[in-house]
Amino acid sequence: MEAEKILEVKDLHVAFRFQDKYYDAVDGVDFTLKRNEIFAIVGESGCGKSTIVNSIVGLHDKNFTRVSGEIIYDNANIANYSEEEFNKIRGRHIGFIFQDPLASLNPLHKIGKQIEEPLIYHTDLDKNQREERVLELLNQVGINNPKRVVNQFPHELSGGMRQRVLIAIALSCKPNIIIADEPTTALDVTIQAQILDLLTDLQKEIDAGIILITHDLGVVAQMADRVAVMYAGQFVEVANAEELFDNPLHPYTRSLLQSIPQSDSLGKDLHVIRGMVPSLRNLPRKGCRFAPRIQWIPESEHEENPELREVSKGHFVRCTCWKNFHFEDEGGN
Amino acid sequence: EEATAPKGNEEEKQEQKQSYGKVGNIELPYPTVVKKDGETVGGTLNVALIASSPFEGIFNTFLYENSDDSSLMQPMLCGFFKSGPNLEMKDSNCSINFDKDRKTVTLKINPNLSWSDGVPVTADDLIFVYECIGHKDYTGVRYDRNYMNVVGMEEYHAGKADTISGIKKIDDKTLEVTFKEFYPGILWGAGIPYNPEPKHYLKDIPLKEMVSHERVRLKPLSCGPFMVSNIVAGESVEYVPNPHWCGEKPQVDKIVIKRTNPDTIAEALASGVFDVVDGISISSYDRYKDLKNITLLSNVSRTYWYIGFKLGKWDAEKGQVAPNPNAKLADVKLRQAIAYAMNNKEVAERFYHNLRIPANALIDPMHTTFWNEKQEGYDYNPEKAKQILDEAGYVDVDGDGFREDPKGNKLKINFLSMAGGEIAEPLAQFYIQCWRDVGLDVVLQNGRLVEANAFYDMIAQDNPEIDLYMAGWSTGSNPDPQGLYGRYAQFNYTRFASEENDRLLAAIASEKAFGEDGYLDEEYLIKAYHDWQAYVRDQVVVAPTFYTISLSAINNRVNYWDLNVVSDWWWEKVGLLSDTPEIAK
Amino acid sequence: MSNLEINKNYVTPNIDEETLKALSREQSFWNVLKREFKVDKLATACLIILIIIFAVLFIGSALLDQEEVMKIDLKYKYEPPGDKFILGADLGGRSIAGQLLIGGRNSVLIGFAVTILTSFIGIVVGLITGYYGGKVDNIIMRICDFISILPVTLLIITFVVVIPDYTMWHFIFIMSIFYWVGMTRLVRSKALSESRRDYVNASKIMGTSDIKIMFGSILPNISSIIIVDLILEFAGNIGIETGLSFLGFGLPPSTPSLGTLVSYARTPGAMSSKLWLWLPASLLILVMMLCINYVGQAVKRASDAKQRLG
Amino acid sequence: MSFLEIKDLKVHYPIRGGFFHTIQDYTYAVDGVDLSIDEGKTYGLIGESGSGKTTIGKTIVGLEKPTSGKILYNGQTVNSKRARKKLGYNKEVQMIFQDVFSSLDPRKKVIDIIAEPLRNYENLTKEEERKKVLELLNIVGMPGDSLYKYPHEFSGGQRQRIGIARAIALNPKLIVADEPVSALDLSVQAQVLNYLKKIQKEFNLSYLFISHDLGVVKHMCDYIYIMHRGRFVEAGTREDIYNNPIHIYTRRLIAAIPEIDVKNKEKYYMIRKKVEEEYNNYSSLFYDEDGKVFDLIQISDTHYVAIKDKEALKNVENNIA
Amino acid sequence: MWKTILRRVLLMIPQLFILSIIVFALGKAMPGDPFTGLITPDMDPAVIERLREEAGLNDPIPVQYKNWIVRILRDGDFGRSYTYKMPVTKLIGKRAANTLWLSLLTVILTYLIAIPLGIYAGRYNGSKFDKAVMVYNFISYAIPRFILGLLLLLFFGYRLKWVPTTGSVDLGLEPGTLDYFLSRLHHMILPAITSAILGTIGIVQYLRNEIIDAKTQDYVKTARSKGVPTNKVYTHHIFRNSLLPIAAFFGFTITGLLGGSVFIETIFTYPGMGELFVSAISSRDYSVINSLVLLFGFLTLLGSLLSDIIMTIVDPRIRIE
Ligand SMILES: Nc1ncnc2c1ncn2[C@@H]1O[C@H](COP(=O)(O)OP(=O)(O)OP(=O)(O)O)[C@@H](O)[C@H]1O
Ligand SMILES: Nc1ncnc2c1ncn2[C@@H]1O[C@H](COP(=O)(O)OP(=O)(O)OP(=O)(O)O)[C@@H](O)[C@H]1O
Ligand SMILES: [Mg+2]
Ligand SMILES: [Mg+2]
Ligand code: NI
Repeated sequence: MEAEKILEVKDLHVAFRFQDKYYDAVDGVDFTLKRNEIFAIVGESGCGKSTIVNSIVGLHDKNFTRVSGEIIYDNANIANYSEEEFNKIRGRHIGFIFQDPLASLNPLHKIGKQIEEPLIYHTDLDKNQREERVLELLNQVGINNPKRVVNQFPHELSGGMRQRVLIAIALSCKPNIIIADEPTTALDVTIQAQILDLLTDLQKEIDAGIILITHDLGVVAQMADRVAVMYAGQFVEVANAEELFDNPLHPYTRSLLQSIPQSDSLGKDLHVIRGMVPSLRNLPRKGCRFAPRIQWIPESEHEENPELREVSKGHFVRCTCWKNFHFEDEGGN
Repeated sequence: EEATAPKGNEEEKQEQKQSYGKVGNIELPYPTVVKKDGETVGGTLNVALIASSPFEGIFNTFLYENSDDSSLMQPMLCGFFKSGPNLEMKDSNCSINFDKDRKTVTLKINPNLSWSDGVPVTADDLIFVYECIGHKDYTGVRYDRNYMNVVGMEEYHAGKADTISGIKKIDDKTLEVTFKEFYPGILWGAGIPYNPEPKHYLKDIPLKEMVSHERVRLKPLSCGPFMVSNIVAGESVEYVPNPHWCGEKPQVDKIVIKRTNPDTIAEALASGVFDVVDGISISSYDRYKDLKNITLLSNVSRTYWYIGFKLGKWDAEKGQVAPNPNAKLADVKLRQAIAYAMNNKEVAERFYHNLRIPANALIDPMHTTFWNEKQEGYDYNPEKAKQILDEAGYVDVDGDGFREDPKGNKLKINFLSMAGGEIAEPLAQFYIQCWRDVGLDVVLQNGRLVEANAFYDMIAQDNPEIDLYMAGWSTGSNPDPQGLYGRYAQFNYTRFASEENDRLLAAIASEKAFGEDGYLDEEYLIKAYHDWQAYVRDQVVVAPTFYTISLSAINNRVNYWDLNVVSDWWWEKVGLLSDTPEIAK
Repeated sequence: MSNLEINKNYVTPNIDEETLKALSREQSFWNVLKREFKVDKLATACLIILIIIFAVLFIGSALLDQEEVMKIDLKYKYEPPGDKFILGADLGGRSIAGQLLIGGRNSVLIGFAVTILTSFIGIVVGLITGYYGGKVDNIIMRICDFISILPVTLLIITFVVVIPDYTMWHFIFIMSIFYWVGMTRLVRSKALSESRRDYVNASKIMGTSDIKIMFGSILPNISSIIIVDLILEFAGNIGIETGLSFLGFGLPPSTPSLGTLVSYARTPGAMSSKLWLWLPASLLILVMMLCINYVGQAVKRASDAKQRLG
Repeated sequence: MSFLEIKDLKVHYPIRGGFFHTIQDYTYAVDGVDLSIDEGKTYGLIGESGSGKTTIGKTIVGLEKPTSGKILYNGQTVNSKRARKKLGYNKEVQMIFQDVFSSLDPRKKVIDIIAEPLRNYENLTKEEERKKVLELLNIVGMPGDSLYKYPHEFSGGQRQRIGIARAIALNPKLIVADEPVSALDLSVQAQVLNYLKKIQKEFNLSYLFISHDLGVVKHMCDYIYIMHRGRFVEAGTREDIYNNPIHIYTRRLIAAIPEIDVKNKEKYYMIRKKVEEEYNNYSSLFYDEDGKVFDLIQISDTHYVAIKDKEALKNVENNIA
Repeated sequence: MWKTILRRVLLMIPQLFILSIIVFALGKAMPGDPFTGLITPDMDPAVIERLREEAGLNDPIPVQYKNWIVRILRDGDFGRSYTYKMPVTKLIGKRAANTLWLSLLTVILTYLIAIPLGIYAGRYNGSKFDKAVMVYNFISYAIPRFILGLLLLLFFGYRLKWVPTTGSVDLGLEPGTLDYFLSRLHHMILPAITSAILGTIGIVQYLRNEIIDAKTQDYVKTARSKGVPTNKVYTHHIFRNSLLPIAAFFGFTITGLLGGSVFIETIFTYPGMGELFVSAISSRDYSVINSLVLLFGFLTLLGSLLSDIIMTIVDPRIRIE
């Protein structure tokens, strides 16, 4: 049975203003999110992952950002909603989990109050009910003594606890969509594992779709149903997780996988992607954006205007260069 | 009523002359009196007290020290004595009799005079004043040589006697005071309390606590036309008519005296905030002089300004001045030249709107008879100054534009001047320029004006740097210059002394000042004063610069105000012609 | 392992010295600053105005004979602006314009000297306490606390009274004694956080001396904040003696200053009818402050990459 | 041959509080560890955040004072600044910092940054100095025109390489690398790791490699120390640790590694849950009542584990492994 | 917490002690004494001498100091004012009350003006309003206090007669009554506004910057992502956090006002401490000067303590144990 689509992003462009010009940080992104699905976006730092999700909930500063394209939620295009309109969706239908749990909690408010806040604006619960719900949420995210924690301040909690609190906030109104922007980058591995497991458990409970952003391919492998690999503002490959890891096609995906230290790489040099990620203002706007980093592949192998194409069911790749891609040291064929 | 003292013919004449605006040869710019006919309406008289800090509010005539407090007490005083033309004591609510031979003074209090609580004023109230001043716990400033001059005072002070033997109560209203020495100062009230204090009201308060007691600070009794009804400490005082006042019924319902800041006084006058501003400051003159809603009154004051020369030191051991014949300015010619070089007229005109008058002598014009108005002063004459210097050998030998002393040494003269007010600095600079114009190298000591305390400290300590200084004296009612120029006077800051000076001063203080009637012998004193004035003029002990004219501003609705020393005016006569003050357009 | 061996394996690449220099200049503070001014027209205008003001003040006052300007001429008492005096004359008939030039220069000098002195003390002391922290910090901060409870007005007034030959330089000196604390606090707090940064640790590991670290590494890194503060403080210090002049304890009268001129406003009536006495000086202060401030803002932006416009 | 030995090192930080910042308590950041370092080897130091890894590193290079314990360099103590100076210790032991960006003075050009140690220890002329810096840049694979750029003009990986160039400028024997790649992206991480390895081979360097990424540590290190709560819980060769982890904390760490193996997702999930359970059940064998880690017990030539006693070890081996 | 406050208070003692020595010595270093002002031709120099002797001014300075300090410590007697002829405590008490009331009103007005201005300027930074606020800020920064005071006084006091021009209260009102209170308020309002206008400068600027800063903080993003209405984001999350440093400066603001009170009090002939201080200096009223300095010092110390306490109350991150 085909799961219900809960979010559809079509040809999304997000541009930031520098001086008087706008530069696209996200350049034509399409994807859909289904109920109960974990959709992961991976890519190097600065490729535009956060920019995408921020535009879904309208967190960009309107004075410096231009969002175009469609973001369809609940049959409406929310891409250019006003702050007030977004406020009706945010927190209630879409929950957001940030990367840095300390900076993301207001240092002056008690934990309980911070979790309660979305309930005030999005539900009809009275004070007592809200308090109950807060405790319930804290229980859900695995905090042992919620009664105490509600009266504590963020700085009194450990990193893992704070991240749990953020999750509780995101889940408070049982949203349809949870956006987790690198939820575990600031944590160490054991805590990371706990948090990710928790997230999966909770998702199942409330039937939400998750957009998970990370740059850790291991995390993706363990969590995601579908994965988009992003490079320089564009998706370069989208596929089911299994498919992607079994049969990575795009040179960028393959290079990334190659550079992970693994048992069989012991004693050998790790694979390195040559060159650098271009900065936003120096992005080549035409042609294959990854081409400069695989210069040994002749230019003719790339498309002039590369597009995302479905190569097998549910597996999309941008540009044609993947067809003839080989690693530099493997020699051409 | 018969409350006011009788007046002589002579005084009446004097008064007339003054009201036409002339004192000696000084033309007063404004009348001394405003007197209008018309129905008065009661109302509140608003009086300004110009003071840069809150007043102390000691309503007691032997404890107060500050002139603000003295102003505040005026409406409460009964005019116990009046002043003669030379500010000597004259009968009023208390008559006074001097007996040179018995060395006594007899005081007789108006039998109708009573305190605002209805208790009559008696001789005891005067004795009370003596006993307080002489008490060993007394920390005020009035226990001085004049009071010690009362027979038995020192014994009483030392605790050797329970009463002061020289004070005798003749009857309830009459008191006789015997003095050890009977000098002319007594005519001006030396050793005589100017006012009684209510013994019945204050006697139970230990003297030490009296000054801070509420009966002194907040609820004083009055024997004058008005009494205090409300006080906001340091800020304002409200007075209402004293029901037991023996004189005329006061015309206003209320008087309010409020402390105010000199900076905005012109605006205050223009807006009618105050009906009366006494001693209004000259710096706003431009701003208020043309106001149509006020009348300006003027009179000379007891102040004179001068340039002093440091001619010696104070010898503390001997308690006398020690002139230094080698002082930089010891040469009288040099001093004359300095005096001639000063363009006082221009200063008076430009800085002071002619509200200061170039001075010619060391007696202030308020003591009109003693002041020698005809004496020639050192009028501005730079040529003469140069000539005198040339003659005395002060010539420029090294060509730097400044004169050297007769021996050819550099002559650099330090000039010390006091800070205060915006005129002080340009004034000092102006004088320096004047002196430099005649070739004298005068510089401002320390390169700046000196704050008042430091100034007096330096002068009193005979700071060796000082050659010249600018200062002023506000003389007492007694014009006797002994305390300022005598050999044994600490306040003789120039440290000038000579036998001739001693002799002339002694003549002023001599018993001969008492005339046949036991009262002052005007003719004798005039001569003595004129002689001394001439001598110090010739010696240029100091170079007098200005006399001062004081101004008062009176709102047009006030019917009667009088600045004359000898006058009939008192607070009960002040009335208001309308309910609201006149306001400038 | 010797250096020789390295040479064998790695050939020094040839690079053009000039391009490198050019590269390095590109990012220098001054270049960024220049760009910042290019973008911010207001700041540029302010800078130009400031330069003009300073030039006029310094050149003008150098051409003037102070003695001549300060000469009393009673004929011209309170002469309104006109032919004789462009900006009118004061009580002593002295040209306001002349005093404005000399006074402006003095005030700028005072502001400058006080700023420099206080900053110098503040920077040295602040760096030391911030860098070493611990006991040193504790002691110095207690001293700073103590200085800040001193009644500065009283002490200054007392000094003014006590010092016999009181000049502008005394004034500068006295002010500096009290005002270095602020700068010390600022530098200390910055140095404190800066010396915890790893580049300082790195320098320590590499055996760089403390002094070198303090002045060679930490100081340049906090310099932009210091410069901004300096500029703003300078603006504040220009009018530093106005208050004291008001109380009568400002500079000696032979040293005209903006403070003295502004205090003329207190002359009764000057406020409304003798505007020429105090208004030019007040305006000069205002304009200088505004300009310095805008320039300061530009500098601030240049020093903080996040706020840069250009 | 160990040239550096650390004996029973303890570093306690005072916790200050209140107005006067008086000492209220201590953080036992490092609480008794022994460590020895041989030439040309890489030592991994893994543990959760806050377990004291950085503190050990900093103490070794002399940035922190040991509360007690000794650091011996060729048999001589180098606890004091003076001793370090005398032995030229600072030249021999260098550090690469966790936060790359903050370890480079933002106001200095690359040439000044890399030349700093040279200026302190070697008297080179300007010309020589530049040549040397260029060589160093070359070693870490940076273009020559980096010389006059500022740190912020480089990417994270490049910055880290500048840090490495600076660290090797004086030909040290040991480099303490404090999480040198954890702030970097995958591809950049690979780059840096490659350089570290290459340089090690060429200069016969030793590394003390601090990280919490077990994959990276596995790739880099010969010998691994697992740290928890300021103490070592397990130490051994790479094989010991990965193939035969004994301590429950080590096991937990390993279980938490997200493997790139989508098909067995569920299996890993189950393992994690199981290890978690174990951790809770057996913690009394590995931690005393106060939660303190026991002393290390040798269980093979190279393998040490912190456990209550031999008996407990047997118990564990039977039940878990 | 009480303990630390107590300790802080105790620490004030040595500070105030040193301050007392300094101020005493300085007072004595000033030329002249309280009786210099009595010099008039009518005055008997012997009387002045007697007064000096009685006041102990002829004793050696250390002895005078000792006597003074002993009297304070033993009897709590701060001496008598020479000018006002009353115990200093009583004199200062009255004046201090005036100044404190004025300061309080000033503070309230300052915050009433500054907070909305700062908040709106910060919230809509770059807008016309923001620019207007900046200009207002600069102008009030450049205008000396006394000019502004005089202008307001002339206009509202004399021209419009809305407010009294002198003093602190009308005559004949019973303290404690509503009329009395209103009259005080009426007298204070203009001086307070003057002070407040000048006092807002720093706060507006600071608040504006804080708000601009806070707007970009992560926790604000979190709040927005929760769907908190924009106004609530400002009131609940931004303002409170931005007000923090201002609250922390509250203590200093008060002491700053006390220090600046002299100008305002002089212009408005408002009898307060600042004015008393200056007149005490010019009349060399030693006991008043000394006591006032100690009081100022004490209040400053108290202010900074207050700041710290407020800080700990409003900011949970700082704890006093
Ligand atoms: N507010 C902004 N203004 C200007 N440029 C921005 C802004 N936010 C992001 N960018 C730029 O847009 C690009 C994409 O940024 P984004 O934060 O989406 O990357 P990311 O993939 O989330 O990276 P990371 O993994 O570091 O979070 C980057 O080049 C970044 O510099
Ligand atoms: N300067 C310091 N003062 C006080 N405590 C400190 C200091 N430095 C570190 N600590 C504390 O010591 C403990 C160990 O810190 P350390 O930085 O060594 O941990 P780490 O293992 O390197 O952690 P991470 O993985 O987060 O870098 C921590 O609890 C930390 O809070
Ligand atoms: Mg991101
Ligand atoms: Mg660390
Ligand atoms: Ni391609």
